[in-house]
Amino acid sequence: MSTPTEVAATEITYRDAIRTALAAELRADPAVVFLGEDIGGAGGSFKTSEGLLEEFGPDRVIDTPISENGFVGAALGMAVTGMRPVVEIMFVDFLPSAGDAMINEIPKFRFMSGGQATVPLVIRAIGGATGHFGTQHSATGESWFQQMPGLLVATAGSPASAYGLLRAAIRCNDPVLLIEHKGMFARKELVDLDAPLPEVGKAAILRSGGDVTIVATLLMVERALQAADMLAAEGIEAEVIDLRWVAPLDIATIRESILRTDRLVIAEEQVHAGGWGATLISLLAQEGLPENSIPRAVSMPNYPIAFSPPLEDAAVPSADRIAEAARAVVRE
Amino acid sequence: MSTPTEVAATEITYRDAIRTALAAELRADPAVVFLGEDIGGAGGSFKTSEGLLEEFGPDRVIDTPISENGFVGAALGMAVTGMRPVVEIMFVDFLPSAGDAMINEIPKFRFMSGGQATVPLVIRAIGGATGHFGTQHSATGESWFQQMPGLLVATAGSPASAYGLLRAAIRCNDPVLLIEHKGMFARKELVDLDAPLPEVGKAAILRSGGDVTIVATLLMVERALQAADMLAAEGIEAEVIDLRWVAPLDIATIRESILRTDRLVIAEEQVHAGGWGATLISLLAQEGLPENSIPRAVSMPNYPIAFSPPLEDAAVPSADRIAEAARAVVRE
Amino acid sequence: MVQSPQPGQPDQRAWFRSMLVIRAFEDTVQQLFMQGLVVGTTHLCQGQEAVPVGAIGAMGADDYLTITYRGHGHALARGVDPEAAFAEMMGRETGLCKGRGGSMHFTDFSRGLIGAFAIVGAGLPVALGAAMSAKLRGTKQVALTFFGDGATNIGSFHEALNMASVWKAPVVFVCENNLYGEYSPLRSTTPVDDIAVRAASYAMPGIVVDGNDVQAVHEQTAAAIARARAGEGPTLLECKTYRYSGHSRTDPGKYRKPGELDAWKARDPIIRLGEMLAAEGIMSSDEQEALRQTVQGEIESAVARATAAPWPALEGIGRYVYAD
Amino acid sequence: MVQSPQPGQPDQRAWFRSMLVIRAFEDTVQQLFMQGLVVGTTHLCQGQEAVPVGAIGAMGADDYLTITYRGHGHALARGVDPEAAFAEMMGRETGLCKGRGGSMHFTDFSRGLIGAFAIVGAGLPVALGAAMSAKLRGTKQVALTFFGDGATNIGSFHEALNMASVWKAPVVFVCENNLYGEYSPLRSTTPVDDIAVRAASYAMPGIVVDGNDVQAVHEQTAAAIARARAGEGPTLLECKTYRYSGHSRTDPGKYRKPGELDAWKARDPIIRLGEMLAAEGIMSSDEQEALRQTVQGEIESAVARATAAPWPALEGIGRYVYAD
Ligand SMILES: Cc1ncc(C[n+]2csc(CCOP(=O)(O)OP(=O)(O)O)c2C)c(N)n1
Ligand SMILES: Cc1ncc(C[n+]2csc(CCOP(=O)(O)OP(=O)(O)O)c2C)c(N)n1
Ligand SMILES: [Mg+2]
Ligand SMILES: [Mg+2]
Repeated sequence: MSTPTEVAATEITYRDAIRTALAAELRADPAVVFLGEDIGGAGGSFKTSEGLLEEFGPDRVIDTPISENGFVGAALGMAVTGMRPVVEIMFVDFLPSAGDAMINEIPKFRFMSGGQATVPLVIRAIGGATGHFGTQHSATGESWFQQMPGLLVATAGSPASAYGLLRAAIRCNDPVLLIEHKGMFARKELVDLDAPLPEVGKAAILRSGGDVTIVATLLMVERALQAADMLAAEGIEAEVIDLRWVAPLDIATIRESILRTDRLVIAEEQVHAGGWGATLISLLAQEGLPENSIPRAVSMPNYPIAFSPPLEDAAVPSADRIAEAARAVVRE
Repeated sequence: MSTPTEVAATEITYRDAIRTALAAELRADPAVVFLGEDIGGAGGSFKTSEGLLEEFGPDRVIDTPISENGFVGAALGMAVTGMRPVVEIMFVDFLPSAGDAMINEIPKFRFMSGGQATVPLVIRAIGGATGHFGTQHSATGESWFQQMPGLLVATAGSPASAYGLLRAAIRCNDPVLLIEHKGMFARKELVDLDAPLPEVGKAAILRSGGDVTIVATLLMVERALQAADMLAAEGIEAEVIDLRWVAPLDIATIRESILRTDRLVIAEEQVHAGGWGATLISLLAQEGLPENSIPRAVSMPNYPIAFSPPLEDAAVPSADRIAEAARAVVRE
Repeated sequence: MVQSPQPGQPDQRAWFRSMLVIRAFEDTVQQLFMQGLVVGTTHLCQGQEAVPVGAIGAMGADDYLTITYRGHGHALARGVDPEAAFAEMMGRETGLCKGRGGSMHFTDFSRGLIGAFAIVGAGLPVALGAAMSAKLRGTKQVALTFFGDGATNIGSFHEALNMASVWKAPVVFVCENNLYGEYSPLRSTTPVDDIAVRAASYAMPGIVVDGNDVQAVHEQTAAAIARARAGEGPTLLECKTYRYSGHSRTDPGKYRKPGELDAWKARDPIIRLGEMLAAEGIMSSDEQEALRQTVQGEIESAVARATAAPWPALEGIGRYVYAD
Repeated sequence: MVQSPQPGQPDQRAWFRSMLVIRAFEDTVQQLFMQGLVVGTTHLCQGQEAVPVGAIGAMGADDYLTITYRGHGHALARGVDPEAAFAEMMGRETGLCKGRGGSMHFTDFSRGLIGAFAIVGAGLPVALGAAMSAKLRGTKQVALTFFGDGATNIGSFHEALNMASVWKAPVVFVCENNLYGEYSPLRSTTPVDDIAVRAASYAMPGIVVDGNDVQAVHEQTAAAIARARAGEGPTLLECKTYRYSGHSRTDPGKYRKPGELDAWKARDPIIRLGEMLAAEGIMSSDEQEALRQTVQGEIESAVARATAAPWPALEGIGRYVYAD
């Protein structure tokens, strides 16, 4: 552990943050194994595991056939017999191919057995639009498993977040689905590789402000911060929160923030219906929203993601749209 | 069509309502085919298709192997080449086994092709707790597909609803997932078999009242009506709405109701996070809830469904809990 | 009460006892169901006892297994206490899984029984994972996974066998071909008679064995386990057998061909082993009858204790979802 | 512009032209990608042209096919206009799917091309459904479904082939075994060399064909189609071939064994057919060269028109989700 005076912060990309976290955990614990399609020799479709096969060998970095339900199920078998598997799902959109393992097996396993086993298992899935990958390769899927108690869901909204959340997820004794955003692999920031691991289930306040709370995940975090810059120029101080965990939802942090700001904007790269944004607003509404406070969500429109670049660009919430929503709730 | 004086209403069970609707549509349109596991010779695991093989033969009533993703995908292939397939998924919990077909293929098909095809396809899935079927056989799954624009989702809250919605779904040119509740197969009511088909996307007001709106689906409809009886005895008049369609959500009907009652209770046999109840509350909150109106949801607790009968019974919302929530929102 | 046979050591007396326990257990479940003491659904295995007893008898104490909703027999063959099994089916706190799982989810990590799956095919990848875990940890453990003929048509079967072969995983795939998946005869859903032919797609041995012959099941399983333990990879073992009762509680079994049930009852695995034991002087028919009665008594007393056991407390309803 | 060969009628000149179109198209896509005119991802099929051209040439005008993300060649072989194909890859309103689908979703119902699937294995069940639809409607149509070697390890492959056999569906499963799934060599994910052996699990014929020999592909596909049309059920056809470019735009193909690419280029399907055409006096090498240039010109002008085509209007963004 580094002392405060010798901070080990390095500027790394989101991609490297993931690779570095994987390497650190593979090094730290022989029970950790990593499996997925083309992760070994090829270093991963998005090059998030380059060099891992070379360092850890084929017993720890395992290439799989195209058998999502099979290898996610196999990871469950590993997790309950003493290993800590990390599985890569190349695109979030392939999670439904592992639907049974993700929905019926992994989240319910410990419960059904009456607590006989824990399931220390991480599923890393790469999602998100803006890459023009088309209708079947662009989902964030961040809210698909909200109705499956037992499964934790995290989202990596920055390089530091990716690094910390992945390490925390691997050390967690419950199954964690970690969503990474493929539009962010080249993002860079200073990351303290020796910082204490982030707390499971805790949102992060990235910017403080008293006028409006903006809650975001993944790429929307960056856009929310951009919106906050625009708003600041107009005299509106936005508090920007990276939700980080879709399950469990850190309602306490959000509640505390809107008690101060009275205003809530959700920025989400997903359809609003059935998403964490709707859940958050509903939970807060059931507690009683601040008087005259009307929350607002900036979401994906209610249709599939188109390939065509201008259509895709128009569908994904922009910093402008987020700022506009913030202005509207402040004005109300 | 019967004239008003000769109403063809017959008392039938929920199970018979489904069978009768299937038979009617198989009879009406040669393009309709029905496929699923053990639906033919065995008449369905829940006997919802008894006699259909005998009447329509093995070309129209097709037993499938245990291959959920395969036969749901095959139904898609049928739907885009001139047939109107109806697929039975024996337990809602097997929908994840067909995850890819349900999430990536069926809802997006028309869109990805730029509108070249329509997808007239019905997936009937049998769900719901109270039968002590255990953790992997008790989900309602009614909200699992809210984030998949393109797919309509209906829920059958009574025999009449089951009959009407199934027929309407089969005649709809978009894919429809229809959820039936296995705890209701023996329920009986008068059903007018010749009534006009219910409108796609339209909720049904089952009981009018000015004090509180209760929105429910499936088994919760019955329990909401029981709660309304209890409340009436106390002088509280509840309006009970069977939501019927989770997608699209009939926000107009609900909005109109709470403008009159000022109070909203959701009764749902599902975890609240990620469900239609949360979506509904969020959408209404974004429009501005009536002053001092705090909505409340009565939902499944945040853990998997246990087999043990007392644990299962305690988890599924009861009429008492619904009534209690209604009292609370009226009091506030 | 039930002693699990020594690994690898054929112990015909123990097999006989184990099969009697399973038969008595399943017959009793059927009655309890009629009486409303067991609720929900159950899937019984009378007639198939030789498969769990023969195969599981060949396992080592540390080996793993996964089973299905039709798994009471396997759990008992592995040494699970019938009282804990009954209590689980009745949803009691003293049940194997504290009543949370029920009939379809008998799980006992203390015996390597790492899961019972109610989703067809779901146990195969999990067993593969356990086998790979053993291989990676270098423990020489082997995993067995039991499933039906119908399960060989779902994608997970294919994915698991393929990966197991590529990885040379120490896993044995035990298919209990009882000729039906629910109410559908094998050939209405499967274009081959012998499931074992499917092994060729995965370049692994596929072996057909008489699933009503406990000795044969034992020998073939022992051989497959030995191969797996030696690092030679997986085997697909198809045990031909038959279930006497319907698919689940509500099924009268009308889809059966006339005479089929009787023909299979004539090959009953318990009677066959009993005749052999008597003929070879290992256990007389009087001894067998006495044992049957002892077992029956044990089962009855297990039921009585399970029936008297407490329900889970409502306060505990949210437990076991997340690690403590 | 491209004429689809007459069904069942081997037309070697048309095959040659069609292969040239595909090659020129794919080479151009690669360039456009470098120039940023095509964005997202693409999966090219240079080297594999004989499979789509030979197989699709054996189809009738009303027959169905499903393809994959690596499906440009199949769409062109089926007669799709290169301009509409380019426009689709550029996301233009004039694209085959109005720009909504992109490179991975070439779909053309007017030609029976009922879907291109970006999820591995997803097209097989859909083609099976179309085949069953034809069978139930009594139309005598057949469905072809194209997929890769890697796709044979996912559950949908298994489920689709099994059902197709049980139902005797008029479907032909065409596996393009190009030895790699993305960056993984076949044998690192699949324990057999010949995918065709997997047909035995489904009691259907499994046939290996030289996928770089357009004539051979054509003949075997024609035979499989004839069997399907005659009600004799499905066939698994394995075409051995090789892709010259990487898996997708970003892949330099470093995983290849040294010399492998060159060895396959020596068996190039276009060169082979060209040599045969010249040798048999059907088309001289001068004629071939002239044709190549004509085709190149056509492709260039198609690109020019596609590049000039309008983007979809933002007002239309919500269209085509629900039936009108
Ligand atoms: C994915 C899935 N589909 C369907 C079912 C319903 N179901 C339960 S058992 C069964 C038949 C299984 O047959 P088989 O594998 O032969 O096992 P058996 O019951 O004969 O032991 C079916 C269809 C299920 N549990 N899971
Ligand atoms: C279910 C699923 N898993 C993974 C992928 C990512 N992926 C796209 S193509 C591919 C390789 C497919 O190999 P193969 O079937 O041999 O076809 P080829 O690309 O060689 O034509 C993979 C793994 C996917 N699209 N779908
Ligand atoms: Mg069976
Ligand atoms: Mg390939």
